[in-house]
Amino acid sequence: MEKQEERKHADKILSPGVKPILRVEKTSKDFSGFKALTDVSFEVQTNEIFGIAGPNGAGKSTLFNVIAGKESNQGDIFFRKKNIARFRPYKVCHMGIARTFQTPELFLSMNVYDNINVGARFGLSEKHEKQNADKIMDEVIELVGLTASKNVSAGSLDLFEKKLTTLALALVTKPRLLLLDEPLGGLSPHEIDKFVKLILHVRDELNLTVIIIEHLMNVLAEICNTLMILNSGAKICIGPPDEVLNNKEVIKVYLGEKNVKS
Amino acid sequence: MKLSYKNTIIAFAVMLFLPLLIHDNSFLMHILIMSCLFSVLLVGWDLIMGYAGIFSFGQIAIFTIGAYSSAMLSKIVGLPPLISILVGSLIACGVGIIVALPSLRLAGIYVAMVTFLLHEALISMIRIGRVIGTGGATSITGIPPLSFLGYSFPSIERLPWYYVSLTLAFLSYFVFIRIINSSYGISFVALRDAEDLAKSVGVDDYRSKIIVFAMAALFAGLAGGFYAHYMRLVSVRILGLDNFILLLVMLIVGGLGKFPGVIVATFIFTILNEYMRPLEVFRPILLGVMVIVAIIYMPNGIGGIINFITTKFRRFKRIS
Amino acid sequence: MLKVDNLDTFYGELQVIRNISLTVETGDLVVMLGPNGHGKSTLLKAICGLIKPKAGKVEFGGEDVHSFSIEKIVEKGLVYIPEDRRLFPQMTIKENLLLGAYNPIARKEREKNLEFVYQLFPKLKKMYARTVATLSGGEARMVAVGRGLMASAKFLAIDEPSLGLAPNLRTELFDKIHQINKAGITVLLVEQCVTEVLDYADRVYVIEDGRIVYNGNKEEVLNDKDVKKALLGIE
Amino acid sequence: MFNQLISIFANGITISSTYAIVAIGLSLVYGVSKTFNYAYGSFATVGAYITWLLFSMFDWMNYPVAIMVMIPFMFLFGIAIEWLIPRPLRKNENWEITTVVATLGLGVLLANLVLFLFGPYTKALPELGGGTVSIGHVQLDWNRIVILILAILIVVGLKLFLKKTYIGMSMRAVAQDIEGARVVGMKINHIFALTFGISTVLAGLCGMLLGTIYFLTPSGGWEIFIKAFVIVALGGAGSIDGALYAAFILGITESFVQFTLGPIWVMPFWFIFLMAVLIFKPRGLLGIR
Repeated sequence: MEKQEERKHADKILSPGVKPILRVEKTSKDFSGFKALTDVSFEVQTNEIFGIAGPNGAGKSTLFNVIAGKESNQGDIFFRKKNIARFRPYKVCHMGIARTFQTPELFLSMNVYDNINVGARFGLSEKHEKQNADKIMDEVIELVGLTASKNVSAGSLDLFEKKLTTLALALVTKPRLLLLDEPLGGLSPHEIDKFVKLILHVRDELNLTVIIIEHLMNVLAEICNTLMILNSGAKICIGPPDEVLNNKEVIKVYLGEKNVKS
Repeated sequence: MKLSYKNTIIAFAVMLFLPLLIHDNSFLMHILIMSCLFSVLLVGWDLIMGYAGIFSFGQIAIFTIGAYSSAMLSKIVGLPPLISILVGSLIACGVGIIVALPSLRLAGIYVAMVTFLLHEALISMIRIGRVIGTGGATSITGIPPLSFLGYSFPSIERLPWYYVSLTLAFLSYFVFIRIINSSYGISFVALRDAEDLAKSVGVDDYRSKIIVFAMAALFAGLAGGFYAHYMRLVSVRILGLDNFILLLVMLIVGGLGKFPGVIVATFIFTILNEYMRPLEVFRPILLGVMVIVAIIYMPNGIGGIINFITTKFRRFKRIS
Repeated sequence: MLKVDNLDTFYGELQVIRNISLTVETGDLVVMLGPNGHGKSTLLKAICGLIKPKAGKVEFGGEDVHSFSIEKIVEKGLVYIPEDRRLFPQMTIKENLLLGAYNPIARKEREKNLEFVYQLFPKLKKMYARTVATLSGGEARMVAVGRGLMASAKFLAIDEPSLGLAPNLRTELFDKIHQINKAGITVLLVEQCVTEVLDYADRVYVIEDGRIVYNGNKEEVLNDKDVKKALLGIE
Repeated sequence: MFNQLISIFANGITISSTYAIVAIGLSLVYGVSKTFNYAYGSFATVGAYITWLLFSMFDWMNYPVAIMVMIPFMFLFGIAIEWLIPRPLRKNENWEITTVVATLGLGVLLANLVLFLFGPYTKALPELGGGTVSIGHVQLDWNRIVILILAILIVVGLKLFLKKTYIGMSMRAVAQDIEGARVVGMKINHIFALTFGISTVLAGLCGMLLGTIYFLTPSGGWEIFIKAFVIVALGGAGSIDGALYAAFILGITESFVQFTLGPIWVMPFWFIFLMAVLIFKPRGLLGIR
C-alpha cells in the first residue's frame, strides 16, 4: 500500500506528457506476404489516454498483439525503458501490461469470480501483491461493480457484464498500462456512457496509462490526450484529437468528406 | 468448479470392504485389480486430454515405457521392484516432457499425430531393443514380484494385490483432485477454455503444458510399473489396437474433463471386456458397435450423466 | 415481398432482437441503420434463415422462410451477403462467381448472370483469374456482391458493404448497389455509414438495442431535424 | 551397387505412389470436413478383400471389371458410413475427438468382420502384369510399373476433378470457407458425403494395388492407415499437394531405410523425421489452418 502511495506521488510530479511509458519503434508485421504493419513508431506518455483509430484491417489489433507478445515483429518496443519486443505474452503481463480482446473471451467453464481469480493467481508478479491476491481481487470486483454477479457462470453473462469481467480480469493483474481493444463495440449508448466513465474512474483510481482502440470518434475525441490514426498498417497521423480529426489525410482515408463536423 | 474429495472417500471405503463378498472369486478380483491400475492411467489421460484439452494419444505408449523400464530395471539391473517402479515412472515422465517440447507450438491435430506416432514407433523400438533385453516381439517374463518390508506379493495371491492397487488408485485420485484444485489445474483449464486470454493474464503456457505432459506421464508410468510387477510379464501386445481403443473408449465414454466419469467407465468397460472374452472374434466386433452407439447417444459421457444427476439432486435438496 | 412479423431472437440468453416487424416492397432499396452491435446483423441473418428466431415469423413472397433449408431459401432468390464476405480465398474471382450460381435455377442462368456482373464491375472481368486472397478490400467486396448476384437473386440482403472501405470506394459501391436495385432487384442494406446511402434509399429503419426506433422514407428523414442530427451527427 | 540403388529407388517410387493415393484420400476428407477417419485403413482392407472375392468367385474376372465393380461399391459404402457416423456426431461439442473414437471403433469392427468372414489366413491377389522388364541392368516388375501408371492416373484424375469440375470446385469451396459455402446455398452435408465416398474409393483402390504386392491380412489396413496418417501430418493436414510430396519423400526414404537398416526401423525413422519437420514447420510442409 505504501508503495502504491509512492507511485501515485511520483506520477503526480511527472504529469502526462513528460515521461514516456511505452515507446514503439519501427514495428512491422508480415503475414506471409500481407503487410499488416509497416514501420509504426510512437510514444505513449505516462497516465495519458492514447487513442488508436482507423478503418477495419488497418492493423490496430495486430499492433496490440505485437505489444502484448502474441505476435512476433521486426522492431523494438520499450516499456519503462525495457525492450519487451521478444517477450512471450505472460511475461509482458508480468511487466505490467494488461489487455482486453475485441471479442470478449472468457473462461466459459468458470464463474465470474473464478475467471478473475485466474488473473489474480497468475498475473501478479510481485511477492507482496501475491500475498494480497484475495484483497486485490475484492477491490477490483468492487471497483468494476461485479460484486452482485460474482457467482454467475461466465457463459450466461450479457455482453456488458462480459466486458466488465474482462476488464476486471485485466485490472486484477495490477497493470500500469492497459490496452483496450474496441471496448465499446456492441454496447448501447447508455452502456457506452457507463463504460467510458468506468474507464476514466479506473484510470484515476489505479494510476493507469490507457491505450484504446475505438471506432466511436466522438468518444475518442472526448477522452483521449493523444490520438493516432492507422491506415493499411501505417501511421498516418498522431497528435491531440482535435488536430488529428481536422487533418486532411485522415478525413480522406478514414472519416470521409461528408462526415466532418463543421 | 472445485472437485470435492467426499465421493472419492466414500467409494474408497466401499471398495475396502468389497473383498469380504468376493474374495473367493479370483477372476473378479483380478478384473478389479486391472480396473484399478487402468484407472490410474486414465485419470492421467483425463488430466491432459479432458482438463488441459491437449489431444495426446501417447498415454498408453508412456504406460508401456513405464512398464518396460520398471521390468528391465528390476530383472536386468536387479533393483528392488518398488525402486524400479519409481525410477521407471521417472523415465516415463521424462519421455512425456520430451514429447511435450515439440508439441508446445503445434496445433491440436498435430499433437494427436505426433503422440499417436510415438505409440506406433514404440512397437518397432521395442522389437529393435531386443539386444538390450526388451524381449523383442515376444515379451519379458519372470519379472520379480513386488516386495515390501520383506513380504513379496505374488500375483496369484489376489487379496494383497487388490489392496496394493486399490491404494495406488485412490492415492492417484486424491493427487488428481489436488492438482485440479491447485493453481496448476486452474492454469490447465484456463488454457483450454481461452488460450490467448489465459496467456494475456500471466499464465505461462509453455510451463503449464510441459507440466501437464509430465504429470499425465507420471500417472501412466506408475500404472505401467505396477502392471508389470503384477502381471510379471510385459509384451508389445499392450500397444495393440484393441487395447488402445478399449482404453480410449473408457476415457471418452467416461466423459472428457468430467472427473469421476472416467473411473466409472474404466470399471464398467474392464469388467465388460473380460466377461466378453468367450465371444472371441465377436468381442471386438461387439466392442466396435458399442463404441459407436455409446458415442452417438451419450455425447457427454458418463461424467455428463453424473453431473446431470448431482445437479438435479442438489436442486431437489434445496427445494425440499 | 418480405414481411417480418414480431421477431424475437436470442443469442444464448441474451435477447438481441426485440419484437421487430418490418416490410420491404418489391423493387425497393431499404436501409437499416444503427450503431455497431445493436442487432442489425442478427436481424439480417434471421431474415435470411441463417438464425432461427425464438418467436415471430419471416415471410418471403408469402412463404415462411424458416420452414426451408438455407439451400432452398437461396434458390428462392433471397440471398445474403455477409459482412465478412466469406469468399473462397484460394480460388480465382471467376471460380468464386461461378460458385455463387450453385442452386439449380441459377445454374441455368449462369452465363447471363455472369455477363451482368461483369458489366456492373468491369474490373472483375479484367482480373477474373486473380486469386481472391490477393485482392484489396474493395475488390473483394465487389466479388462478394457479384457472387450474391450470381445466385439469380431477387432479393439481396447486404451486411455492411462499406465496412473498411475508403470513402471514395464507398461512394462507388453504393452507386453500384443503386444500379443493381434499378435493374429490378430488391435490396435490404445494413449500414453504419449513413450519409452516402441515404441518397438512394427508398425507406430507412433505425435500429437501436434490438428495436426499431425510427422508420420513414427518404424525404421524412431529411426533413426531420432531430432524426437527421441523431443519425448523421450533422446539424 | 549403382543398379541396386536404382532399383531401391524405383521400388520406393511405386510404393510411394500407392501411399499417395491413401494419404490424399485421408487428407481430402480432413480438408473438407475437418474429420479424421481412423477407420480408413480398414476401408483399404475391405477394398482388397472385395477384389479377392471377385477373383475367387468368377474365373473370368480381370482387373478392369474388378475396378468397375469396386468403384461404385466403395463409393456407396463410404456414403453410408458418412451418414451413419460422422454426420450425427458433428452436432456435439467434442465432435473432433468423438469422431476419432467412433471411427477407431469402426476400424476395429471392420477388421474383425473381415477376420470373421474370410478367416485369419493370408490371401493373395493376382498380379496386374506378369514378368519383368529390364532397363539397362535394372530389372523392374511389370506389376509395379502398372501400379505406378494406375496411381498416376488416379492422382491426376482426382486433381483434374477438383480443379475443373463444378462439383470438385464446390468441394474445394467447402474446404476453404464452410460459412461462405452455406451462404451460397451449397448442400454441405451432400458435399461431405460425396467427399467421404470419393476418399473411400481411393482407399479401396489403394488396398487393391497394395494387395498385388503384399499378402492380404484382416488387420493389414492398420499399417496403411498409420503410414497415410504420418504422410498427412508431414504434408500438412488438409493439403493434397502436401500429401503428394510427403508420400514420395517418406516412401522413398522408407525403401532405403528398409534396405540399409531393415523394415523395423521405418516407423522410428518416420517418427523422428516428422518431429524434426514439425519443429520448424508446425503445420507440416503445406499445411492449411
